[in-house]
Amino acid sequence: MGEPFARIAAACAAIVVSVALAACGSSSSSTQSKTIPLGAVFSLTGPGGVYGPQQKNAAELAVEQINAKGGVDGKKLSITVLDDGSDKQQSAQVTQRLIQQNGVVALLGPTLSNSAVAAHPIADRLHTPMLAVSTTGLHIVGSCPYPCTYIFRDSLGEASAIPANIETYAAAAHPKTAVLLYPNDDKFSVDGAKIVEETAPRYGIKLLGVIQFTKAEADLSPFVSQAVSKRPDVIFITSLGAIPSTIMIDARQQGFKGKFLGGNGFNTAAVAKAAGAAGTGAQSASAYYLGNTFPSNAQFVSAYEQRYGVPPDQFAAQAYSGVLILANALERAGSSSDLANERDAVRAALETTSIETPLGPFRFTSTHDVSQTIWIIAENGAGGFRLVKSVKP
Amino acid sequence: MASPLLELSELRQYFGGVHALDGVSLSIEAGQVFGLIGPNGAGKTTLVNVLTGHARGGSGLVRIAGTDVAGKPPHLVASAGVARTFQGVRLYHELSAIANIIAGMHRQRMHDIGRELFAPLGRVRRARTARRAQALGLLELVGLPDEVADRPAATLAYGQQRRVEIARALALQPRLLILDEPTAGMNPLEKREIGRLLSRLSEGGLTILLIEHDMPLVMSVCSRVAVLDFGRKIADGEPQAVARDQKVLDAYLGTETSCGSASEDDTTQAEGATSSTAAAITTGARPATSQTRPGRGLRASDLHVHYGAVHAVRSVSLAVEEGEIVTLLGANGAGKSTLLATLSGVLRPSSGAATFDGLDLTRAKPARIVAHGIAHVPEGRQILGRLTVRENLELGGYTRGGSRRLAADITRLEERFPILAERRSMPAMTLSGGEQQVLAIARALIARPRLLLLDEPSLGLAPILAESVFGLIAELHRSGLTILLVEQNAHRALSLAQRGYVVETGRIAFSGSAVELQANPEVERAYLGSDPRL
Amino acid sequence: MGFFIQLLTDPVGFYNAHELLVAQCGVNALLAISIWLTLYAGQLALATAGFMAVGAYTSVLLAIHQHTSLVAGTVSGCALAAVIAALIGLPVLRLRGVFLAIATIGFGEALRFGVILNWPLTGEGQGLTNLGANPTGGILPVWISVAALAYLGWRITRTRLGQAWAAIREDELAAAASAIDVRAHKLVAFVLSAVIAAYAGALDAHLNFFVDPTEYGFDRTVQVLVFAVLGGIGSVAGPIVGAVALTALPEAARWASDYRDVLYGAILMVVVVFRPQGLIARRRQTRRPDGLWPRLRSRLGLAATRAQ
Amino acid sequence: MLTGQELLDGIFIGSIYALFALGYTLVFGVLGIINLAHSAVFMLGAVFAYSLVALHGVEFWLAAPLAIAGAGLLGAFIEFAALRPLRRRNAPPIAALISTLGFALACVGLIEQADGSGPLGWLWRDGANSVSFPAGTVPQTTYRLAGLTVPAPKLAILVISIVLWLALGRLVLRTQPGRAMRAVAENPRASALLGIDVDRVILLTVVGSSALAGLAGILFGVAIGDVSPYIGRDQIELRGLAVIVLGGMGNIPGTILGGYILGVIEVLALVLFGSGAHAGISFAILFLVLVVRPHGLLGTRAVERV
Repeated sequence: MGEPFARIAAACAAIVVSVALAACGSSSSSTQSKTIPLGAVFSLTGPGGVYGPQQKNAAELAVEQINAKGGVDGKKLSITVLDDGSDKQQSAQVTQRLIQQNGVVALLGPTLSNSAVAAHPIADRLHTPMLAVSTTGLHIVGSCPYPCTYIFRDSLGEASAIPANIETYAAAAHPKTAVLLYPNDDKFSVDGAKIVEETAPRYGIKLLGVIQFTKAEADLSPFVSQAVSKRPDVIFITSLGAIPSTIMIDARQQGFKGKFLGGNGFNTAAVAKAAGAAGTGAQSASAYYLGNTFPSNAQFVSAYEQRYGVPPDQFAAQAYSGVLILANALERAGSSSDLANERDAVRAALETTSIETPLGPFRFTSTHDVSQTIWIIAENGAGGFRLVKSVKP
Repeated sequence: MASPLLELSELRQYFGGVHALDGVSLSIEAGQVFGLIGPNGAGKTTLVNVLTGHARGGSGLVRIAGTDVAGKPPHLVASAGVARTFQGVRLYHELSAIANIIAGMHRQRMHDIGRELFAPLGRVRRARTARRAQALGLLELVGLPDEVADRPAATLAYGQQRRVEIARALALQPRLLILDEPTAGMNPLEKREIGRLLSRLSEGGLTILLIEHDMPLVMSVCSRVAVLDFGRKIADGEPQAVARDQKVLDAYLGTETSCGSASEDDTTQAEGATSSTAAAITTGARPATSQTRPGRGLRASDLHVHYGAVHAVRSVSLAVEEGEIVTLLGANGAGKSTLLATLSGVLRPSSGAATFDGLDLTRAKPARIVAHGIAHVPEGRQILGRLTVRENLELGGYTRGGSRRLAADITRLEERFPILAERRSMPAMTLSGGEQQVLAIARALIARPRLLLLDEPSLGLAPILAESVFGLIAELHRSGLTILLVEQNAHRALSLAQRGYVVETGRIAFSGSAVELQANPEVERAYLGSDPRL
Repeated sequence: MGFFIQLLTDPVGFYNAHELLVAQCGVNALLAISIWLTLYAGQLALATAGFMAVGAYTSVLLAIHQHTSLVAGTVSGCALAAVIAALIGLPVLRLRGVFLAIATIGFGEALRFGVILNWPLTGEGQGLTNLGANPTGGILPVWISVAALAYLGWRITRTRLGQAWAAIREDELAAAASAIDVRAHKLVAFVLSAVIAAYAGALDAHLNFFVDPTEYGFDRTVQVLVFAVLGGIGSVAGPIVGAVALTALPEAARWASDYRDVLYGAILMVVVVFRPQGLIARRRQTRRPDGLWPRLRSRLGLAATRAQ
Repeated sequence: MLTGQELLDGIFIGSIYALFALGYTLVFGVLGIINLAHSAVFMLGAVFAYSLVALHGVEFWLAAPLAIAGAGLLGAFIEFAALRPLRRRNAPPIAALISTLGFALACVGLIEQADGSGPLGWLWRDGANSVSFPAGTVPQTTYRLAGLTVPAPKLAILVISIVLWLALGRLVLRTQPGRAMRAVAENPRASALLGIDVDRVILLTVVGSSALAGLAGILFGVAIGDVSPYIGRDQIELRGLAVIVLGGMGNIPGTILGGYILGVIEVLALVLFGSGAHAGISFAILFLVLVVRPHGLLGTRAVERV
């Protein structure tokens, strides 16, 4: 064995040179003074890739539209969207890079709650406003374990969505019993579950059982059959990805006749599509309803469909609204020669936001959380949703 | 007199009901070179494993200088000063020769990891150079040049690996050195070097337990010899006395007359052998004859074989006529096995030509070559131990496809070698060394070869087994089979062969008729040495 | 402006923009060293993530409930890891190759699914919030540790202990015949490796405000294993280089945009095929072997050693 | 302690594990390496079948064999790109672990990015999303006998796993190709000298193993109603590994048995210890089994000749 240190150096050099050639191809993100640089941290690869792409599309669409209308007091917006690979470390890293290197005035993202708790502290520490557009977990804004005065959120937290959903259904059908199914190795799902466990009893719904499993379960049938065997009126599913649809299909197969209630995890076309007929009536509270006809939404939907050929979903709408909210704040903050001041000004301006978005009339609460109309929607069994009820804030 | 250095009493070891060791007692005095001989499967290696703690579950007493180490784990036995080598060499392949030896110094090295870790580099470096010097000394002692010191063990020639292993054992600074067939696969010259090494060591006061099949060596270096058979000690005493003991002659040594004739277990193969039965199992219809028919045999001209840096075979040209039996002699690592591997298509030559009966051996895949009538019985037999005996035979006919004639041939071979029928459905690894060699040859015959490449068929076999195998070879040849024989027992090989080649560092050094070669003083001096068995 | 261009032309700007990445490289280097230790002693032990969790949770829990200092928390985390490693090491280290790998994975996952996700104290699936975290404060301690461990790792391979490990890796029976206590030496390697993993876990936990159970799964261990193997396990330099290179790769490969994962996978394949012994491999390991046996093996194409 | 239904569920899951693990164990048995690309082939098998059925309107009964063939081709690619080069360089077995993992990562990454716009639009359009086969792809009838719910697809999986077990067992033990496989597994050098084309045997092994992975993936997709880039990696890989080790590496009956046992253990843990801890318990049991039987349930210690 020779001198490892010498070898480390040598090898590092070798790697640098080799990949540097590759890296030369990398896209330049230097920003000219007459544009206002914005940044976004979305999950375009990894499991979060279920949401990230729509967010990216919508955000870029919003920027184009604003620039087409002449930008923000004469200056064009530019947005740099970086992928965090659904990984919390990367999420924090790219946040830091966007702030320090691209000198962005404000940020959107990240896509996932797990990443947010890593990325947000960085943004706050560097005094840069960061607007969460899809994270619905607890402690994202308001009572964060870290200073989060620069953190805002325009996505509907499970803490408000799930209760609203339960309340609506309780009022309509007076269910007596329920079973809760969730993977216990996923923060999003556990957060949701805790909320259900708190809320359900308040509406006279008795939890006959809480059944946990892991995200890595090959077959959920045993868990579903345990749930079904308890003959509940309602099955709560606080989870996302493939799990809700798989459970729905399985439960119906095993003869479950009751209702599926859930959280934000239901609110993608993908879930509705995968569940198909089995998912008919599965009900959740959403920050967004595609069918709304008020102008701010109608224009957004038509523009989005025209541009990308598919209807936008909740995540697209929230990202799109996020850009509108930032642009509006920038406008009111007015421009400043000094980036730090500009960021502070934007932060201040955000607190007094009040605009029309595809989500409906929008303003922030004192804790920087969303205050908007909640749309209770149910799967229509054909890969889409129908509006059940709208709940004013 | 003081208590013996090593005392074994009533050593027993059972493997699945079989008495591998059935109450063996030995005692070795300090300074002795103690020879342990006996047929393959007699329990010699098992005895060593029990005493060094490598085999668990044995019973009996093992005393080293009075202290009982029976049932102790190997490292404690070693700490008590017992060093050993292994029958199949067990070096640390990725490590250099020198690193192998230094790793062997574990016992004598400073135990304070803290001081080793934080000592100033200067002192550490001095300690390392000291160790290295010591290791180089051991390399020199076992007769290896410094050049090999920094080569990975795996890249050393077989004979060199054995020497490195001995050096590693000596690095333990043992009181008792156990060598398990140290000269297996070595030619007479190398054997004599090992012999000298052993005497030098014992002059240095080291006690040695030597397991060996080479009787001349045992006779020349051992001051006392014990013989095992079927897990029992059948003789123990002065070498000369033991060598004359009738039981030993029957069970192990055999006599000149016993060559290829009947005796217990393994040797039964040779019983009642007649050319016609042999003919039936080898080349079927062809009438048995030992006349050579020129023209249709093996031709190799100007063969070169490289791997990376090493130029293993240099411009070798040889010919084996149909019906001939030709032997390849030469030191370890001279390139003999490499040459055979090239002829059977497993290795590709970098240049040169080789043909057999019209087939270009430098291009054809091994499968094609086997199908064309060349069967290769590799060094160390290479039977498939986890497969049954029967399956080994069936795979011998792989290139023939599953024909009914294949089954017929197997039956014929089983009649010819009853042991194969008896053990038909047992894993081949349960066979003894001699039986494995028979299986290896039988397996090759299933392919209905016209040319048989035999690589050291007597390797690791007790003299009497070796004889019976040589008898079988002679018989196969009589039945009309062409044979290219690589063999370390040069005298025996030349007594079988019609012609021979002597290979030296990849080149053909001498060639000629067996008689010429034996007469050639050059060859005699360089490769044969004097062998009392002729 | 490319990642490396900046690294070379504007190190300060690079550092400001990639502070966290640098810290992460360090943490991963520590983990790689931890798994390298067991590999060097010939054990495919995959409990790294498990012991990482032990260190992380212990230190954070102590910080939350006992308000202990980071140092005290880290030390106790390492101590606990050492105890656990010693306990499971005794029975498990009899296992070889894949069997050892799976048993140790079983331990790690049992710890995660059985204990961490079901014990209110450990915050179950929600994890723990660690108010005392300092995302950017870790770099110095982390990299000083890396340097120290690299030095020790390099020194230890030349000690009696290290050379005994190498011997055991190559052939346990032969090692025992050289008076090497195989079990004891394997256990020492296993425990040390666990302690380093716990140490890295504790440091890492204090770079994040959330201790997130999903961080300590099977795939984390595999990732660390890849660092070590790709870097080369011949010397301590390998795992460090492997960890740094592969941690930086996603950032360096931004140009591949959404196909970074594909590129990552492709690079693994290519590097391993062209440097089977790792980026940092001793010459003689990569040289074509010239013994008849190894040659035949390489010609016939089967690796010598088999996990049995 | 287990109701019939629960036992049945366990056996169903077990047979999925077993199907996946069969191919895994074949490659290990012959090559002595863990092929981490296996999970990717499993996933791609499901994806191929889905794309043929859902995107190209092929009848399932035709799509399935095509997808299996596709998986086999992937196996050939793995052998040529990730395994053979390493053998040629005499690389340690662990190197193959990395190269096959690389292949798996690349595959998952590619499918994940195929959102219909890219070059892979013909194969996959749902990116990281999970989809299920269109209703009516296969008869989804659910038999109810003796109070047990038996979905047809799962029954099929159970039957197929048993059939394959018998068939493969026979192939490996009784046929000449099977003997050749075992010969190569034990001693490639001797095998070559017997005229066995080592490379060809290995190629066939990897291709066959991959075809099995593909089959397992398709059945999983149909029975579980979940096809996504992650089904191999997240849902099956670790358990598949556990199963082949439980069964004693390279041991076919052991693998099937190991599959059933793990499946039943999981359900048992679920029933006895509640849903929260069941995963932890089953891993703990796996750990203990190995401590007690270091070479798996049906595994036999490879005799070490000293």
